[in-house]
Amino acid sequence: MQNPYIPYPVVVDKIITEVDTKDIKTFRFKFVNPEDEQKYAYIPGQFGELSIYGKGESPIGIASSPTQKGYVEFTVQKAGVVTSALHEMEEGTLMGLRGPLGNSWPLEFLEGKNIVIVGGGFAFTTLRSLINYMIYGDNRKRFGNITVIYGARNPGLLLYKDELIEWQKRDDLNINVTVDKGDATWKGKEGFVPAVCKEVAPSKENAVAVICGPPVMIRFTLPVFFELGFSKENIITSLEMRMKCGIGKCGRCNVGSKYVCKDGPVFSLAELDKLTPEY
Amino acid sequence: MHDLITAHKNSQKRVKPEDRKKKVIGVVARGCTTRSLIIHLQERQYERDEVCIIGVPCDGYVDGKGLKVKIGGADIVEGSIDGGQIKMKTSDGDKTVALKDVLADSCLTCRFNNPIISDIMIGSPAPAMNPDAEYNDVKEFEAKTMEERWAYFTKEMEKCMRCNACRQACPSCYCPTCFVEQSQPQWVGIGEDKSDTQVFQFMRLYHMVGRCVDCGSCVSVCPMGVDLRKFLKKIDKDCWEMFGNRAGSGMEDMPPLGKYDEHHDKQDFIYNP
Amino acid sequence: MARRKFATLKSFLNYIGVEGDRTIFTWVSASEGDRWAQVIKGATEKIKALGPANKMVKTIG
Amino acid sequence: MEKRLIKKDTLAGIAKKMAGDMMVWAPVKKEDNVLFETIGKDGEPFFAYLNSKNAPKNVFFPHTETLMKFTRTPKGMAFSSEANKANQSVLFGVRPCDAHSFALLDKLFDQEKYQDAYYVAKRQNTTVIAMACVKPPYASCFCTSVDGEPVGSEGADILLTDIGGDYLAEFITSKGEKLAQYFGDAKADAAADAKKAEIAAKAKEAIQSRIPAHEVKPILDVNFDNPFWNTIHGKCLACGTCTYMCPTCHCFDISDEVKGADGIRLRSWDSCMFPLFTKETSGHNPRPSQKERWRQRAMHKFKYYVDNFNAIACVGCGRCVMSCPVNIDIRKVVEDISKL
Repeated sequence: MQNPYIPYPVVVDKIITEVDTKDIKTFRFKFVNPEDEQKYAYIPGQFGELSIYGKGESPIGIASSPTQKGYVEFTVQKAGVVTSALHEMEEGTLMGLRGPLGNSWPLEFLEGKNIVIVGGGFAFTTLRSLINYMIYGDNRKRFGNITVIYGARNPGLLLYKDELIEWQKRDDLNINVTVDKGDATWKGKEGFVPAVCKEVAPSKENAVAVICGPPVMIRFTLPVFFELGFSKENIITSLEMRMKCGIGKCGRCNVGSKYVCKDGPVFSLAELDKLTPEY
Repeated sequence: MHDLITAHKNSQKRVKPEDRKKKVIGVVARGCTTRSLIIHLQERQYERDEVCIIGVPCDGYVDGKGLKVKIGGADIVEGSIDGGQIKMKTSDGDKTVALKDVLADSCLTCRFNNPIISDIMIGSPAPAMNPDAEYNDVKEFEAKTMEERWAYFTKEMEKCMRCNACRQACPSCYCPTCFVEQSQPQWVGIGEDKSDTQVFQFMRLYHMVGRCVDCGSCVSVCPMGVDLRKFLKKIDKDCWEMFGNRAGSGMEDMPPLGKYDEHHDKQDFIYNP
Repeated sequence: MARRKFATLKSFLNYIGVEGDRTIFTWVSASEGDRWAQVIKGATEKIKALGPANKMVKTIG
Repeated sequence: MEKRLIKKDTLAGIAKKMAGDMMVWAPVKKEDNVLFETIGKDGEPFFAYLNSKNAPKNVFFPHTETLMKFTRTPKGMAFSSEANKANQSVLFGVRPCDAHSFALLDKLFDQEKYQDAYYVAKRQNTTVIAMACVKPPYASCFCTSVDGEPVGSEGADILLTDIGGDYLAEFITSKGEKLAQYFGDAKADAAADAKKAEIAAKAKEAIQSRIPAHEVKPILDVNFDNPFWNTIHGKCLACGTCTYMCPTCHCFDISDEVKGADGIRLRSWDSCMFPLFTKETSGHNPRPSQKERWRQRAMHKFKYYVDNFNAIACVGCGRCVMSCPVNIDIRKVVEDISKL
């Protein structure tokens, strides 16, 4: 049996600086042992523990989609010990990757439904994974309308800029990108995510909202969706907590009797209502 | 004692400087408690008019672990103090122990068992303990060989399981983030590695120069019975012998590490090639 | 001040059984190149004479 | 079940004989404390104790344990998992409450998904020999309130019961039976069984301290926000003594240590009582004060563990009661919760 504490060796294949402030980068890893890629079969919404020699581990949501073969991507903001060390790394460096961990976006539940994806800032990563998964080849047929509302503070802080452009070209996607404040070159929407949600006003019919973003965005976005008539069962979000083991043993990321690392990070609002508000 | 600092900090949290209000907290203080208060005041953790000190003289307190050893490890179910005797119901029958035999070590040689500062005093002054003997233990230890001292230090530190009870109980340990818990950089490992434990304890002890008031809290809370006082008392002795300072013994003193006496400080530690 | 810290540190190290001479304290001005060289030379000799440190030294693995 | 009788004075000899053949953990008197330590064949096990100072959980879940090793290479890191070299060993003379704790820890560490290889390897290779509590226990013992008993064998492979002149040795599991050869060949008769039953009943009676541990679960289910939680933590020092002493507390931290080109990843005990336990890099802390931390500890033991594993995560050893520097008593906490 695979020892869940031991990472798979991976090599940093590509580093993409995502934002103007340069503190968010996307790291593309390739598995050193090709067979490990099979073992690392993941679903959008899951996360991995990035493991750096002598620095430790950091739990990060998987930003690539399982339909993208040959690599895994993580978009990481420079913050603590591990992520800072990661930002220092060069392409070609060997490091470790543990996982995939946690549950995932509930793909089976989403199937056949209209999907509204709401993302804010840096939390867009696992949503990007989900979008890329849903629009890949025949997968697209399994889902109804897909509406994406994505906001960042300013144009420079938008992640995956090239992909956003590609997505906007498709006619089977309704992409709404907004920034709190634009700049001279910005031609898109301006305004906060909750306001744009109101404006786009996705229908609640056969629809599920998948929301991920900073707490303040979530706080103001939820009322909009309640007003639109979305039930708590049909609003899905992903939690963040301090984690260590990632497998429900070390005891710090529990919310009530659920471990965010093992039973989460994805919960519906209805499920969250049953848990304690300790997150 | 921590509550005092925490209470003051919390009352000031998210408050603009000009809006800060003084918050007066009453403290019932024994001699050693007043020494801690003085240290806090010297270190500007709160102002003198933010504490109202109710001073109580102190006859010493019972060393629970010592008491347990004294009665052969039996479980104490009930107890009362009566005329210098502790009378107990234990799992091994009724036992009586003389109070003076089970006072904490720090109390037996206490020099400051009457409050040093107070706003209100309760009770009549407590009789003197035996301060002349306070460094006997240290002197005896100093006379041992280097290797004997190291062996003892090692043995004591091996008992430590890093539960942090000593630090949490210490009135002088109030750093918002202890060096042990800093991660950038990490000064000391968090595991049970011998050297990490030694470094943790050594650093914590050493941070007590001019600040340990010999209240005995760390010793009394230690679940594993580490002999911390053996080392803290040395720090106290050095501070007295080198700088003529006893931690928290007077409001007018400056912390000993915050000053320098050109005429009396010894120079022999300075290296001159 | 720093000097008092060093004085107590040296004494405390000795007390727990670690050679206090492993710490060295002196004053050197930025302009005293010669003295600096002397201090370092002397310090190195002193430390060498004490041999490798094996107390409070961490081993991994 | 295989049962034998052994003479009382041969017990230490048996432990020492085993120590000649395998690793043996036994209670050892060290200054004022009785601790579980490995003994050699010349070791001096100390069996005249009520319970050990520390919980023997460190045999399976050490304070500090290497998870893996790495070496720095020019390109980054190369790592190797720490092979699970758990030696054949014996844990000799634990009290039934502590043996019970292993059965509880198994539920967490030995799950089908994410099995904890380190714990499980040690657990599988270690025979647990429990010694029943037949003497009057500590006043703080409350095992009978949390599904334990002073003469109980939950989590043990062999149970030794002092039935007067002899010990009755019961070989509960096949792992225990494999060590039967060390216990002589005096078979136990029905009289010994009867004597044991009598002693067990008496010992159970002797546990005077009782708490309504089972009754609080439904109360905890609905009282997360009860103002009661403001009342426990006032004097708590936020040290980790209760959790480090506890046989069932199992929270840990993972950290890396490096020297030169070599490094290890290790896990070490952590405590929900420590302020930094849940503090996130952003500075946000979901359990910002000792109130939430205490609630977590009580909830974890008497609600969350029950939710997840259908068992209370407390064995009633009373170590937290005895060791708490400020005399916070979990029994009182449970008692108070039951009245909410």
